[in-house]
Amino acid sequence: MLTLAYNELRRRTGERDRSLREKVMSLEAAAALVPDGASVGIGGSTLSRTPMAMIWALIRAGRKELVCARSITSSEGELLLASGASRHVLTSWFSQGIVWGVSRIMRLYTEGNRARFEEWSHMAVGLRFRAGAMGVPFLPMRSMMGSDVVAQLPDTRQIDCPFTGEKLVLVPALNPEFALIHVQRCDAYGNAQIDGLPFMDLDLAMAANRVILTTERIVSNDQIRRAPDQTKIPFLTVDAVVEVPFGSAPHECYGLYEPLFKHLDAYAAQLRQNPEEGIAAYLERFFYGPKSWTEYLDLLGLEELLDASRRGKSIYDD
Amino acid sequence: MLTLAYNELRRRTGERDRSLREKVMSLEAAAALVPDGASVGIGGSTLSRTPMAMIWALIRAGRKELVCARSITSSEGELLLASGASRHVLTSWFSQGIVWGVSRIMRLYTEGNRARFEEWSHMAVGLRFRAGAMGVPFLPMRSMMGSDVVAQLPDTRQIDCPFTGEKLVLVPALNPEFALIHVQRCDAYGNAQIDGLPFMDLDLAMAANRVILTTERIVSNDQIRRAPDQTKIPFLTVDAVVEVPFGSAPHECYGLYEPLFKHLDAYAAQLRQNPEEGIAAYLERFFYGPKSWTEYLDLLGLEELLDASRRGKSIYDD
Amino acid sequence: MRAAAERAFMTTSTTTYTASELLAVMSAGLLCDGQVVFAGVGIPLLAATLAQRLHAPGLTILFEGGTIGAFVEPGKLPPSTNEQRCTRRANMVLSSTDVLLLLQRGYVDIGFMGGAQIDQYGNLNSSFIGDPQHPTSRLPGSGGGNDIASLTQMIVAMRHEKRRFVKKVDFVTSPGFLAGDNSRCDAGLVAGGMYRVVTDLGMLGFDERSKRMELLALHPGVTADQVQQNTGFELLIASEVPVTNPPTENELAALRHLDPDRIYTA
Amino acid sequence: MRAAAERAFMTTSTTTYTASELLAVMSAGLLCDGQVVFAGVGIPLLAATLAQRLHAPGLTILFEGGTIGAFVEPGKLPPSTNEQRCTRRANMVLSSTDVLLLLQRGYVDIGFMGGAQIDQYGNLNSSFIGDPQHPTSRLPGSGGGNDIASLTQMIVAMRHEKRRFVKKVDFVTSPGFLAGDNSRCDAGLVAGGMYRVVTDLGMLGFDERSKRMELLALHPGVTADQVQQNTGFELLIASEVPVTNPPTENELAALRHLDPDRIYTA
Repeated sequence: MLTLAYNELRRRTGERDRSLREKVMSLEAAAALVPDGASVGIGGSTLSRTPMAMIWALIRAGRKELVCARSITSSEGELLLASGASRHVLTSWFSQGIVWGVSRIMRLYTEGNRARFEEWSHMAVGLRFRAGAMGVPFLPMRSMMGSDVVAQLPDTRQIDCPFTGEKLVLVPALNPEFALIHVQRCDAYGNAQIDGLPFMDLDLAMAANRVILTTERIVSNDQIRRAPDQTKIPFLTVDAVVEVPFGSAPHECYGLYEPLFKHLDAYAAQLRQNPEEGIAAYLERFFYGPKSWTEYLDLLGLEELLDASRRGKSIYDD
Repeated sequence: MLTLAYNELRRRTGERDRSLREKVMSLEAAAALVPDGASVGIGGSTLSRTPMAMIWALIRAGRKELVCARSITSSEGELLLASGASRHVLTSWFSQGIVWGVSRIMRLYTEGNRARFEEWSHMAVGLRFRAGAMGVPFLPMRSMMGSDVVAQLPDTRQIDCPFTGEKLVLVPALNPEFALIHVQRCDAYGNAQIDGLPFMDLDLAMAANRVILTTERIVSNDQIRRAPDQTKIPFLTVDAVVEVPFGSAPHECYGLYEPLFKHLDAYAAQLRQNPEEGIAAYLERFFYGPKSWTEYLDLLGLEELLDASRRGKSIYDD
Repeated sequence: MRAAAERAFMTTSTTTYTASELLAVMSAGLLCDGQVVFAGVGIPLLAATLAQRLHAPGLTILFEGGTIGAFVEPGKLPPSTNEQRCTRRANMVLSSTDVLLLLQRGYVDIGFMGGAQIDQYGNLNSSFIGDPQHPTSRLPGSGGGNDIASLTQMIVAMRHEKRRFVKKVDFVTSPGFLAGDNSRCDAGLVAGGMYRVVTDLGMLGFDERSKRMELLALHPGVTADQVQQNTGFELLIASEVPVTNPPTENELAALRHLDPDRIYTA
Repeated sequence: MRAAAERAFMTTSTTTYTASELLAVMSAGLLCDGQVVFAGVGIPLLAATLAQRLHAPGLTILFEGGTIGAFVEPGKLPPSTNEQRCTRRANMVLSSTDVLLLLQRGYVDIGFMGGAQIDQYGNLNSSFIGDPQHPTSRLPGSGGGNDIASLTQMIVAMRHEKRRFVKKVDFVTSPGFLAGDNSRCDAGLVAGGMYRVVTDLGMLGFDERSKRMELLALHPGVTADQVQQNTGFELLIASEVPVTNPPTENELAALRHLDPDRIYTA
């Protein structure tokens, strides 16, 4: 995923239909937009606002060779590798989460050279999306220098600052072909409001060549226009809008539901004995088995969804 | 206002008391923080969220040789020049506003070499603040090239991109010694909420070495903590908090009051015949004359304040 | 004798209009439904809003103050593009830096500005009249003009006067095609460029190769000679120069509804 | 025999505590009221929160997920620094890129992380065990670790085991003093550097000139020999090596109130 020449970036953006138009579609139709081999920026971070429903749909559609970029990668990354949807993950940190230990799936795939875990510092991932969002080929930064992280990355440059003479690292713009972002609410045109931590999603939306939004609910454009200072992603960057309640489950969506910890513990336990068999069985049961997202949620279980919702909404309690 | 060496930037920031502490003070006390000759970034843009009360206090305190930077400069810039508080304004556009024509004061001072109007493109001003906020010595951009705007600025560099070979302009970081920013509300520590257009104020707050906030009202830290995703400026960048109702008048403060158009028309009329005498009389009457900000507001007149408030609040009406 | 003054009030069969009104209506007609337009204050803001109310309801209007998808209300025109009136019923507001970066990222189809002085290659000057070191007049400066002109296809709406249409601007504030031919691209400006200049006399474009200004159409009652007389350099003339349709009553009524106090159309 | 395992439960006169609890209490003691600390998940998050509840109520805690001025609630520890539990009653949230940029801008006094492997110059490895081209173990990676270590004064809290304290890390994920002396600064990292390593055996710092790791203090009941035996390189020993005060009942009670389920202190 190298910096595009500016002409090419402009050409791709110029070709997009950026007009104010309805973009509501099904998960399946949105998944069909993403071809095999596409570069995909994934919104949220770790267990937060993961576009799980969209990843679920892409895996079910049998997508292959996706090059995935995310700030911090959790279980969705394990599922992308194990399903064969991706063999290349660009991220700063990759494991389900510190409380569950080092990812056995990540280890299996990377140590066995079955997949590439391309490691950049967290800020470097963020600045690569930001450069992409700004329409510049790189941004300068002051970390990574001297470390082996930068030493093993061919796609950086070190310069002496033409103003101060100081050493700086330049990181190249990342303009993924697709961004998958999950939000609390948006309108049919894709004007999105995000509550809580925005992570890198605003830059990611601007950087990507196409944006697929999943949303807990679709609201009217009138509602958006009553508070334009609450819009975080503008419609003109968005290509698809899919309404998916609990679209991040078993991860969290700020203010609505926390992670489904019991499910995540059970998932981790299932992978502990035999990671490959464990995750294959998990994929079969939760990804390939259900006929619909609602059936998937039913498998997660109403009791845990309610518990996660109670915890999620409590963020607004005094 | 050149890029600081990183060591020096870090030293200045390291010396600041960035702790969670009360910073409420009077306009006069806040003005006393700013020495003659300081570089000052001014928040808001044109007629919006201008930190007028703070500028009023600095002019009353007889401040000299301030180097002022603002995205777009309106009547506050004329008053800074005519009062002798500044002889150097860095901005992208300088006049009261298109509906009042070209600023006669700006013309008098710049054509007569009595002051410098340092012109950068609007985006360049923004990226200079952003570079300052990010702690990098420059940011790359793709406008200004080929124009006489960049040709007359010694403090830019042109490079060939080390990734794509494309031509780019590098604009240097701007880390003003002070930022003056007016907000709708903040707490005693300086956690600020801003409604509506943020302009460059978030970057400016991060970039400056000290931030003086004026605010329409001070709210509790509890109120801020109930919605941390509404905080736009973090307390740790802020050095002074001054509560000043109608602190932008006769300019506007989003959602609270629109510009006092009659006053601004009268101001423009007063400057039309003889700009220097006109603005001197205006300064005498509205800046040096009143004993307090409240007396200043009284001179603006309750009727126009009420009218501006009615118009300002109507932004939230259906 | 300046055509603009002469034509301060013009008539169609049933109604009269000012030069500014003509500019607003004619330039509005260049905007298409579904486009993203970055509009400056004054006639551009008004014309984009007019287009949105007439033939281009899906026109997305951006202002450099930070507004995306504006929907300016009749009779409540903002004094610049930085006040709350720009944002009411808008889709989004963001920082002025970020809205300008949308130009650079390529999200904008058309930049739309007024102009004080323009030259044969479409370079705009809003900084200095006379020698920039000792100007006879210091103008307000670039604002977002340089950024808009550097990064998008441009429409400029301005009065057609000889002192405004000069062979070479005193100062290139906002780049057109610089010295013509490939000089714009060679300077590093690989995207965008001048598209149309709309005046109170006609419509102008730029020759594809030489990048010199070319007369494309005349407003009703104006001759090509008149245009050339009011231009300080030799204009190219298109092989066919049609006459534009005059503003309709409907268009003028909509315009006057938007700007009843003639803030921008005096 | 590994000291950490041996010392899994330690006693003061009246109470017992785990190695993790010792780490949390001892590293919390290094944080001062009024400081700005950028804390990683696990012990750092817990210790910073503990300091805030005990001696440093005005401690400003930042998380890389985007939280400024966090106030984590007892019993509601987040599974990483990216979930909503990090933000409840916080002063601000912003993008993860922007919170990391605060490190670069210089607003942060102390970076505070855990560590998997450290060397004599304080370099941290959380990427590869063994040859990075053919690792025996791929670890989760940098996260914000590289950025934090590159840009601030660092406190590291980790278990003191020979396999973790190595002469040279297999991979420098997060830079300490690189090859010692001025090599960190020469590489372009002109700010920050390792400040303290807190382990379950003692407190360590770095020699001002050579930048080699130095034993500064011992926890109660631990000898300097024991520390050296559990370290894979030769430690410098400060001229005076005091013994730290053991965790008090009050500190342990506060800690256990914060982490009743021993999520981070198992």
